[in-house]
Amino acid sequence: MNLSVQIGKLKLKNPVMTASGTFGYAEEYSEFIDLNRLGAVVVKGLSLTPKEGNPPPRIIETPAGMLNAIGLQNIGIESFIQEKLPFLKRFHTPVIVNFFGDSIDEYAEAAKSLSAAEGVHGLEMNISCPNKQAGWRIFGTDPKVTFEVVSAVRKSTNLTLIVKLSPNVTDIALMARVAQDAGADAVSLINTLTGLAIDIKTRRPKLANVTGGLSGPAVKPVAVRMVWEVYRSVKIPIIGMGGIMSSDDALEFLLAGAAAVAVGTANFINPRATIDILSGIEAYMRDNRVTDVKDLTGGMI
Amino acid sequence: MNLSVQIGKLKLKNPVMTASGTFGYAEEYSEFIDLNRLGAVVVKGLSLTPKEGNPPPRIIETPAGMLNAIGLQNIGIESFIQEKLPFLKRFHTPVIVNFFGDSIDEYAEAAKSLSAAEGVHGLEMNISCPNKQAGWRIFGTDPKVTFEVVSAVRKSTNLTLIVKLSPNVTDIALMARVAQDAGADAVSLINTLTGLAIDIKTRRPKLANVTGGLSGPAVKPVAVRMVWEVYRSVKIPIIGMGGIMSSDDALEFLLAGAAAVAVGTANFINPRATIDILSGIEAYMRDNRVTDVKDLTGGMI
Amino acid sequence: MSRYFKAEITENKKLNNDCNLLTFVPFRKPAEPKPGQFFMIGMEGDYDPLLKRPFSLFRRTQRGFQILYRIRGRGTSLMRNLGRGSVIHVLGPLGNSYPMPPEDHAPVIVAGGIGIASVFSLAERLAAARNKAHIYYGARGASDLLMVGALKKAAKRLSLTTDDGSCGERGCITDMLSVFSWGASSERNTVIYACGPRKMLETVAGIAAGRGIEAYVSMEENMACGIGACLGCVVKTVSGHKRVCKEGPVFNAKEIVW
Amino acid sequence: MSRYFKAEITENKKLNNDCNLLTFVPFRKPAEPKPGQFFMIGMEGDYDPLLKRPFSLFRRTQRGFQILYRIRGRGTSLMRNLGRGSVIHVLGPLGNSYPMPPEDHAPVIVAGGIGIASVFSLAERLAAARNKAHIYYGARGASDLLMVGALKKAAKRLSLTTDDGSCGERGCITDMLSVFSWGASSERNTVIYACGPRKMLETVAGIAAGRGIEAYVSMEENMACGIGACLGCVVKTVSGHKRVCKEGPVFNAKEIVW
Ligand SMILES: Cc1cc2nc3c(=O)[nH]c(=O)nc-3n(C[C@H](O)[C@H](O)[C@H](O)COP(=O)(O)OP(=O)(O)OC[C@H]3O[C@@H](n4cnc5c(N)ncnc54)[C@H](O)[C@@H]3O)c2cc1C
Ligand SMILES: Cc1cc2nc3c(=O)[nH]c(=O)nc-3n(C[C@H](O)[C@H](O)[C@H](O)COP(=O)(O)OP(=O)(O)OC[C@H]3O[C@@H](n4cnc5c(N)ncnc54)[C@H](O)[C@@H]3O)c2cc1C
Ligand SMILES: Cc1cc2nc3c(=O)[nH]c(=O)nc-3n(C[C@H](O)[C@H](O)[C@H](O)COP(=O)(O)O)c2cc1C
Ligand SMILES: Cc1cc2nc3c(=O)[nH]c(=O)nc-3n(C[C@H](O)[C@H](O)[C@H](O)COP(=O)(O)O)c2cc1C
Ligand code: FES
Ligand code: FES
Repeated sequence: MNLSVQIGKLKLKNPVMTASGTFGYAEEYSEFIDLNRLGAVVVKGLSLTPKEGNPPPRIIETPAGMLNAIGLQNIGIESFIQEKLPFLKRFHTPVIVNFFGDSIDEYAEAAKSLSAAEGVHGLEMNISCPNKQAGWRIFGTDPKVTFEVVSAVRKSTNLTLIVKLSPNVTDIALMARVAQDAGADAVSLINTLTGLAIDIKTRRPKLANVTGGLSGPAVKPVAVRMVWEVYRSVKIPIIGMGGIMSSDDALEFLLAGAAAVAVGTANFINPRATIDILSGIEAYMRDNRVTDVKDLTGGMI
Repeated sequence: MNLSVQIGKLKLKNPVMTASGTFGYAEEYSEFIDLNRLGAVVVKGLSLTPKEGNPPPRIIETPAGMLNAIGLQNIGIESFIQEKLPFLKRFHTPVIVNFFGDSIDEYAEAAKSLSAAEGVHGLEMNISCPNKQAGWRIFGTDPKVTFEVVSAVRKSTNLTLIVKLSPNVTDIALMARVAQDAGADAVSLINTLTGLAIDIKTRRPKLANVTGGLSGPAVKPVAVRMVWEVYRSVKIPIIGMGGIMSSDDALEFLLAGAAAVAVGTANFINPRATIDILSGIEAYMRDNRVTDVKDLTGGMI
Repeated sequence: MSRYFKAEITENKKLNNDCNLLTFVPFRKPAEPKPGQFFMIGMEGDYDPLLKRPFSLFRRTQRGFQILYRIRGRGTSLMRNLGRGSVIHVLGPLGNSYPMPPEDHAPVIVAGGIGIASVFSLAERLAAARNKAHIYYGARGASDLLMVGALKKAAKRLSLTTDDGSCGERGCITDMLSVFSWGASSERNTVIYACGPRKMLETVAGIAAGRGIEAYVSMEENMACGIGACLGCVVKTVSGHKRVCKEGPVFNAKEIVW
Repeated sequence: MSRYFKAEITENKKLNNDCNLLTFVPFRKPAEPKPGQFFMIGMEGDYDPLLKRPFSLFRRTQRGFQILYRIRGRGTSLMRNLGRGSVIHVLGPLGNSYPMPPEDHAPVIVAGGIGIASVFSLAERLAAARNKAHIYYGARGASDLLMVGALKKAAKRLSLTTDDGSCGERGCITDMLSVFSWGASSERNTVIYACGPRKMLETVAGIAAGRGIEAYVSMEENMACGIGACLGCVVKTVSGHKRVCKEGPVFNAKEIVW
């Protein structure tokens, strides 16, 4: 049974990755699962300088989902390389670093400094955080700006480059094509849907940041649809995510066109979710005599 | 306590309406609730000629939501006027007819023939059904086309005109402004989010139509956010909907900026949902000494 | 006499590995159901699962109703855990019902698997009307044949099949139906009632059509409202899409476009 | 010794109108918890409610753990219905714990409302270490004062207040704390431990700062992961955002930016 998949230059031993921001720097989960079993680890989004993030409350539950407005709090690329990367190097699982900038130059510079670090195997550029201001969001919603920023990053790195797409757009297939044309090796989707929850007693938004990003099972049908739309319009591999709680969910994404999947919110509900999902995919392949997981990608009939 | 709200020329006795397509032609629910108590009844989407709709399966449950691909099956405007409207005329609740066309001319003609019918008090034009082909969807996703079709309908009717917006867009506030500029008296949002669910056993989409529209509690945070975005950029009233199950949910929409709310999927779970929600709003107003429901609109602080 | 009511579960009995018999008593007087009608049942809890689930009337009891259900997915798995005293939300009875046969017509009932849930009350009603049916009932194995004792009592004759031959004849219930000879004269005076997998219903429809017999089939489709409002549950018929929850669930087999 | 385990509920006892005491026994050996630590608890069922809920260790029992919880919203309302034998999913013990006072220091515990759940095991631990605390405990009314008997035993002295004066003094527990005089010399040798509403903690922090007393407060924030991964549960401290689930829930009161 062949579970390995190719994402750009990276050969993953299996298609199960973690979703950025939901798995910390992996250390937090090493007590619950064997990190060596993961296809790849994607760490919390980093920027050149550390960020304080948004004030609390930052998360609130919604029906079958949650809103978060962490605001990309992070320790900065340098601290990451010094304090977190050494731990990750102890495992033979590829490390993909999610990152962002506040300008095209910052994006490019961040990519450059991460590429110089030994132990970083791939980059995922986040152009789709719903918790940034409207001005920032054009990185992920205006095709022209997307093309520019991805092109700039492409020139700054030789590592596998994944572009993480926003679902808050009219035409996600177009955004994926733009990323592909600008040199992305893969696209990942979906990031969170922008949402708002209001406390009717206080009449204040439940999140200090007012809006937040919706994730979890609630968004799965939207995410699967978008993967399917993107699959039919790009050639590069797709990393599918959004509400994957079980191997059945993961298989849906593969059938819709994903080459690999990322598990996010599910880690909070079950810290062993990634491994359980991997086992479930294996069981499905055995039961259905699928010998290569790649044969599932886009297998919807 | 004043519960009445003004939508265009229509004065509704309270802000609780039904969402098109979830309440049939109201007759189906008359056994469970007193239709006279509703702010307005919005009936299933109609077109000039009857439509067969999509083949089954047409609905499938998702976490805290459902996908539907009814495909706008309807009996046509003429049959509606002859067979369904007489029943609705027995009540003193305004009847708002949801309608669509397959071309700008059809939209305009449908609006004209509905406006001629005695007992139709308002029109809601559906430019946002996710179950139509990509070509059709530009009515609700391309601002230029939206402007054209709304303008054409505006010229064909003197009735209160509500434009129902699609959430599957990058900038819903822009779409609302376009509708306003083209002469809409109000906007209603959100219609369903496009989604896909795949049966991993058969590898076939769970809906015969492949994709469907996501509704129910799962989408509420997205809907509330969109109402809030639209509220800050148009002057015309907003009818908010998307996952309203309880009066708490309805109040969230009002606080976010809705002048009235529509109850959709909740009717399926509780056929008395509309009335329960109305009672809950009244209780909230009493408890919080709100004397006019209009004071809640946009009341988020 | 409301068709929307809360009810208390008085029993949730395991019949075999994947089927339970649920008895519930409404908090207030419900409408009287007819054989072939169904209920939409919802559980307390939050919004997942969201929709109510349709289940046929299995039997009227003194104070309440019974449904016979097979554990299939999320809803029925949770339903299995409901204990005595749990409260459910019920819409119904809904839909049309099996038309009773003319007095001089011999009823034949065909049930596949959990399809027995829908035709059981018809069998008892026919027995009460002194026009017992010949019942054909097929299931996967012996343990999947439910309520055989009660059926024997209600039937003029009971023919059983199982996929594995562990009880009754081995094979499909429709195989048995197709080889059975009612004799030319009685065929015209036979009415078939069938509930089961779609494939089975299609075969029954074919057999009935071939012999010129009237057949009624109970159809299934995913449902949201259960009362004709959402247009979610349609089946294709010779006269267009029809709603299983309103024009059905019982259709004349000739009407269905298979 | 895993920090993620399933457990069986052996008791879910109603203490008053809105508080229950839940006892659960892990299926396999869990790690030993310390006073101030908490568990994330999830129920079986589908995806709504989705997230686990944080609850403080109330007490270690022979075979399992107890939590004392107040029914607040969707999760705790469903939790209230869990019967003996129900299975829950537990992550924990999590977070840091109350630092034990130096032997020559007198511990003072301040609990507001359900905050008693977190400090109760500290009180018992202190009693076992022969350094009983003076416990200040305030609640809305007499029926909201929980476990008073056991507290009396564990405390050097127990001071109670209620909002309505139905038991103990009328008023806020912090009013009582602020007027109490430890005497200048003992103040330096006092450590305060507090859990309760944020407003109360802020007041305690103010009193402690004013008198130069060390105070530890247990903070609450909405949580998703409970293990430091999501950065969802931060509070603002003098040295930036810190995670309640990891660097907390117990913080030195001086650290918090109120
Ligand atoms: C009129 C009618 C009468 C029925 N009577 C019975 C009965 O007496 N006993 C019995 O065991 N079953 C009966 N069924 C089938 C029963 O409704 C489904 O097995 C049940 O809804 C499955 O729910 P689930 O949550 O376990 O499955 P899931 O797969 O989790 O359900 C997901 C969604 O699909 C729908 N769904 C799945 N399968 C079916 C199906 N076959 N028919 C309709 N909707 C479905 C569910 O209602 C739900 O909305 C009947 C169906 C209909 C339409
Ligand atoms: C470290 C810690 C220890 C706690 N210990 C206890 C305890 O021993 N006993 C007790 O009764 N309560 C305790 N709480 C509070 C308890 O977690 C909440 O009351 C509970 O989560 C409410 O859940 P709900 O589903 O009933 O409410 P809902 O309002 O439906 O919850 C919605 C969401 O908000 C979160 N939430 C709501 N209120 C709080 C809160 N005050 N703190 C954290 N998250 C919240 C929930 O976890 C959930 O994600 C503790 C909280 C924390 C952070
Ligand atoms: C708490 C939280 C923090 C997140 N942080 C990031 C981030 O830093 N960078 C990023 O690209 N995506 C981030 N995401 C988005 C997830 O990686 C993922 O795209 C999204 O949650 C959908 O997947 P899920 O439904 O499985 O969680 C975050 C999501 C959550 C819930
Ligand atoms: C079964 C079904 C049919 C619908 N049909 C229509 C329709 O004909 N016209 C329309 O504008 N919206 C239609 N809608 C969308 C609803 O009116 C509403 O916008 C949407 O369901 C969100 O609200 P809810 O979450 O409360 O259901 C339909 C929705 C459902 C679930
Ligand atoms: S289930 Fe809604 S029309 Fe039949
Ligand atoms: S709850 Fe996730 S970091 Fe604390």
